[in-house]
Amino acid sequence: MSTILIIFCVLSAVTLATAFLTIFSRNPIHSAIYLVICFFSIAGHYLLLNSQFLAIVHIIVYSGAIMILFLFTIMLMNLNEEKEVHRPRITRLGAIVSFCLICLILIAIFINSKPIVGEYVTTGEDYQSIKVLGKVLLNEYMVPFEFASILLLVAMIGTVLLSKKEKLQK
Amino acid sequence: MNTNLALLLLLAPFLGFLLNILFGSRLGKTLSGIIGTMAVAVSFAVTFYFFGAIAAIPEGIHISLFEWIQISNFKVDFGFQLDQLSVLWLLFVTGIGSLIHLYSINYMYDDENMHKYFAYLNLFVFFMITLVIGSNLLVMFIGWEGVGLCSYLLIGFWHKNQEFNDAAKKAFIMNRIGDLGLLIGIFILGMLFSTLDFATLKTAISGATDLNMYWLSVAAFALFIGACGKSAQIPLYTWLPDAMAGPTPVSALIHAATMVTAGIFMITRLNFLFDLTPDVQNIIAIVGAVTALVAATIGLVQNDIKKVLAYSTVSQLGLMFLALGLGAYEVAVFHVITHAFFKACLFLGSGSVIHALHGEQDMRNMGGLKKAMPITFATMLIASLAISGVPLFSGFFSKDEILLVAFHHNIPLWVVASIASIMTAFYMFRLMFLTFFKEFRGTAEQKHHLHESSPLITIPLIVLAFLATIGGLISLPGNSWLNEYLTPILPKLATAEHHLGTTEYILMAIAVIGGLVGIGIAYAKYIKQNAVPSEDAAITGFSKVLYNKYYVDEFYDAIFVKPINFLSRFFRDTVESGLSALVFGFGKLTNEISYQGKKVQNGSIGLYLFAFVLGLCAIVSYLFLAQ
Amino acid sequence: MNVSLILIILLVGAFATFLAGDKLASKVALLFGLAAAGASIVLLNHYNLGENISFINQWITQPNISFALKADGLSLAMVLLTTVLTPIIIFSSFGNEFKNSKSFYALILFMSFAMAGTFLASDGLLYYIFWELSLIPIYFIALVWGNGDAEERKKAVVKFFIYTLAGSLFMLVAFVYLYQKAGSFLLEDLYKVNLSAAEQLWIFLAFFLAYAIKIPLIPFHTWQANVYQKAPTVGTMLLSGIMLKMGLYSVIRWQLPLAPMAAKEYMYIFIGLGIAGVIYGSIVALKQKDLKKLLAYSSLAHVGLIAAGSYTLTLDGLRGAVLQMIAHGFVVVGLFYIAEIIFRRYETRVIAEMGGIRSQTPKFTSMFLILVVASVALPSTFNFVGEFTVLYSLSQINIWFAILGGTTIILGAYYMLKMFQQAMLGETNTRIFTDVTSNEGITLVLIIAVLFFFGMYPKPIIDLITPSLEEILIQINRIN
Amino acid sequence: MNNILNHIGIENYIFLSVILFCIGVFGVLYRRNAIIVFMSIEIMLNAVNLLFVAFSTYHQDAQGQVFVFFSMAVAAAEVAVGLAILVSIFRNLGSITIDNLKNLKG
Repeated sequence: MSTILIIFCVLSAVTLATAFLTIFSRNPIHSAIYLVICFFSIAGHYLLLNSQFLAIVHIIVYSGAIMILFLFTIMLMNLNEEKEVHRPRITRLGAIVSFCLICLILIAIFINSKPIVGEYVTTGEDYQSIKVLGKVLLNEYMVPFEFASILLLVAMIGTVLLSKKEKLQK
Repeated sequence: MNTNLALLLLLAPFLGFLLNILFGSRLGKTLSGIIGTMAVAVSFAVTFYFFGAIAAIPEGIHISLFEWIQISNFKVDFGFQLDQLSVLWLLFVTGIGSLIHLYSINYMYDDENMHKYFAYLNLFVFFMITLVIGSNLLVMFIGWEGVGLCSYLLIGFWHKNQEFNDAAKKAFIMNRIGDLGLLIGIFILGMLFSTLDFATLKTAISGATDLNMYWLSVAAFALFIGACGKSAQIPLYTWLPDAMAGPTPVSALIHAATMVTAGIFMITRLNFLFDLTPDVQNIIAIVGAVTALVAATIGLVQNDIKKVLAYSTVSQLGLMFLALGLGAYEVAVFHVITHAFFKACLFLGSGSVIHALHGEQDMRNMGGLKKAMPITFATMLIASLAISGVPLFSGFFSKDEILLVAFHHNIPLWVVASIASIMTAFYMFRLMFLTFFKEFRGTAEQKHHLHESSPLITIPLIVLAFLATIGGLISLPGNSWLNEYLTPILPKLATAEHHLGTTEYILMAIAVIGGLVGIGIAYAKYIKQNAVPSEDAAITGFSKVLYNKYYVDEFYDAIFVKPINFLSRFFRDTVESGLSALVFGFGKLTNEISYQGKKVQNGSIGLYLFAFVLGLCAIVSYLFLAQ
Repeated sequence: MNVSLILIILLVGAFATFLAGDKLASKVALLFGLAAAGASIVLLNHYNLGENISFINQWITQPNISFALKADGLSLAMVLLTTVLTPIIIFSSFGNEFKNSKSFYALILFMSFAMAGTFLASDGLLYYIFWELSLIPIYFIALVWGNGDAEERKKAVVKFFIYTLAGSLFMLVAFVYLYQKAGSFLLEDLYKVNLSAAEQLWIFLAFFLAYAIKIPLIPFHTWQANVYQKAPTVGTMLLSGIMLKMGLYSVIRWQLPLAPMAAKEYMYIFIGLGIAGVIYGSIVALKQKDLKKLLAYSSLAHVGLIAAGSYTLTLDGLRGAVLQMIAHGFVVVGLFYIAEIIFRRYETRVIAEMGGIRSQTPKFTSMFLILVVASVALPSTFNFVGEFTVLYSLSQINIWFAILGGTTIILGAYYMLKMFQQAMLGETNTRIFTDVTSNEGITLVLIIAVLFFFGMYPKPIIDLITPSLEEILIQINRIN
Repeated sequence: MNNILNHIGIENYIFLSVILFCIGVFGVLYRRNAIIVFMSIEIMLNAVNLLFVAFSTYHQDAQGQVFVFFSMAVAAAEVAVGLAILVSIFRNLGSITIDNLKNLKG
């Protein structure tokens, strides 16, 4: 058991556990907090995979921006109290069944497709430093990159428009 | 030259038709009548030219104008064939046609639509000429159907009366039943011999060694059905008496002299075919004899002057078919010609009477017209003598020959035909006596206006009566000009023997005596006993059955017309809505399914998501695990 | 110079009519209709001189669809029928006022465009597109400008639309299946596909459903009478004069050569169906109260005979069918126009409410009668040529078919004359009936002239269509 | 370069992502609170992102990471818009329980 494996196991355990807790927490605020921890652990995975750039972006976007949005929304709606009525038992049972089913199927698929994956070979080439990524992003993916920015702009406008209070019509 | 003249022959009446139909109302009545008459007279004149021309060309003149219809195994040209038979027919069609046109100028002068009358009449002559001179069965069929159409138009000429229109419609439809038969015959001949041309057909049939006799018989029988329709034979005869709804000159031209003889013309034209099918010939003979008898019996008790003549026509046509069935085509043709003369004369005479009585047709309301209308009386008497078979008049020769032939072939048929001719003599003189003798039985108003018709009416009568008297000369027993003339058409005439033995004289005597007996009975009853037929309601017993024409119309109505109409209503009301409901049923089914399916789409996002996940599982597992 | 010119003229005409505005619409439409007729006659000339007037172009590579307009004699004959009838139909509507007439006339031209396209297309999918495209204008024409109660009209028209659409979808399925086999939608490529007997049967039935509804054959005809009655007369003319012929044409062009084995195997059934239509249509027509409905059922009878002729798979049958299609197209347009003329004066289509017209209107009566006798196939009219040829082909298969099919001669005369008698004859009607106007007269005289000219001299049309029908027969008789 | 996949193996990452993804699915089905549903969706997105990065490392190809980058951008936009919608729903209906959102029904 190498150190790295231990780190991976720990991180994975944190990820899964917090994900579960996110769903099962009765209080949305707690859910949000757990989700932040989950995202941090995923960022840890990114670091483990040696992609520092993504890890940082991930923390900024998810843990920073998105989660703040979530928290604000929750607070705005004043949902910190537990008000939710649980779903009927049959629905919950169905949810669990489908969870198991989809797990099983996806895992089965990946096991099935293992021969395709093949052996892992390192060439030692640099492919994920910020420098390389930057080049790829701004050469090859220049246009999508710009589109992404337009998307964000549109999203911003849309958000403003949606959350603006409509005038009451008589 | 011949082509142009043939076209002139054909198109002169057509031109008359066009002029009258397009400009008739502006031309004025007299002019329109003159145009109509002249158009036919031109054809008559041209016919004389051809009559002379074909004397030099025994095989006839064949003219092909253009290619008309194309069938996979043959082509049909639009062409003419002017040979002895067609010229003979043309002579009396255009000849009697001209006379009747002339007659009509006066007869129809009071009618507001006189120009239309002449237009239709000209069109009729045009189609009749087409029928007669067509070089193949299909061109003949144009004329065949065309005369049917004109007959429809002219029977229903007084179209404000729906009963007349019914009669016109009936005539057209009954004719069409026959036409279907004719078409079927044409199809079979076309398939068997790959031609419809009379000349080629003749060579093909006479020259062939391995003929398919079964199909040949079927074809002949089908053609005979066509002839039945046009020439009013059992079972398709009922339209002809009804056709008397038309103006009387029309009855004379179409329903006595020309159109109804088309069936005889066609069978004579195709004699080479019918000669090969003895079974069909037997059927023709029997149908002819039975028709002659049945129509004669009905004629015995009719009171409408034109109805008597109509049944007499049916009866005489039956005799002609009898002759055809016995293979004596020349005899049938002979009778057609003499019949055309005396029957046209009779019809025109009755028209003169009706004209004088302002539309009265019931003989019970006539009588004693002899003095008022001497010329009409004289001409009609001559024609009646002719039709009754009194010696030296034309009918005697032709009828006698039919009876002779019948006697030689089949005694029972001879008996039937003889009885029919005795009856003919009886009812014709019944007609004469009731109309012209004794006292006038009509209203005083009518009596006051009684007068002899104008020369335009009497001249044709006189001409026809003359012809009815001397018509028999064309085929005297033992020395027949007609038989010689027709030899190119009927080759076996060349070898036939013409001798008159004791049997023949005895038969002749029997026929003459029979005819005189018929006249005598009529004289005894209507002159001596002064009998007048009773009112409709008072007719009883077998006479009532006869008076109602054996209830054949009612019978046809019950088994054909009513069921078809019932079926039509049934289809319209039940089947149509049923089928419609079936189609709508599919729509309703879809609606119902969709209504049930709609319940799944209850708007719950949870359910949608659940379905989505399940669907995802299904698709993914199918894509990756199924292989 | 190729056949796409006709389509372009018609399409451009449709747009130009729409843009011309309500006042000018009818005249612009007529102009373009005449231009299309002229173009098709010019093209016919080129074709007769042996020039290639087809237009074939790759359209979509994946899937392999071509924009193929192939003109042979058969197609040209049908296109001529369309382009000649279109101006006549447009001209016939000159006596009527329509709301929003620019759309109305534009739709007529558009429909004509789609129908001409159907007759010309030789690529399965293109053909299918034109086929369906022609449904849209008639739907609107019948729905918007139709007569009678709006709710009932909607019901009838929607039924027609859905019904025919449902039928044609089966045809699409058949085409897709054929494409799977052939890798192309081009007719020549589809001919080369070798299909087993079972496959052919399915293809045949799929096509049959589409065509049987369109033609219509019994028992798929229930949409017909109602739509004919509800649609404006122009729509009815388009439907009965041209659109029905799309189905019949397609039987000859597509169904028979693509599934010949099935066609031969089940020939008797389909001929029987056609003849059943003849008898059934004639008998139902007898007791119709509405003039347009009566004509609809008479149409059913006639197309039944045409279909029976096509299914005989003989040269005579096919040729007779095509001749009869053209003849029937003209006659039925004329008869519906007659119904319209009466409606313009008496505001009724119920036969019992007419009567006694003849004594007031000599010209109108004559033309009506001529159309009636043409419809019952009196010799020397064009209909006789067609009917004779079809019946002859039926007698080649079995004489009983000819006899049963021939009952149309009797029954047709019966119901037509009965109708004529009730509608026109009898005591003079108290209401005034003015004789035909010059516009009406010109239209009717044109139709009558065509009927009689080709009735006496059908050779040009026979010569035009025979080579292409022979080719189709070769395809039908190819050895699988 | 010392690479992690030599030590752990790609399968582990696959399992991790799959389970994470399924937790997300489960959350979507299980909860009625729209915000939690939204969070579950984010978890699913992240599971996929993680797998992207893992395979990017595995194939030593930068494209996977670029893709993740884009997906993050899209996720950000989506969350912003989605939450705005939720806010306006809340404003109109007074709750964000998804069972109440039945306006999709035809």
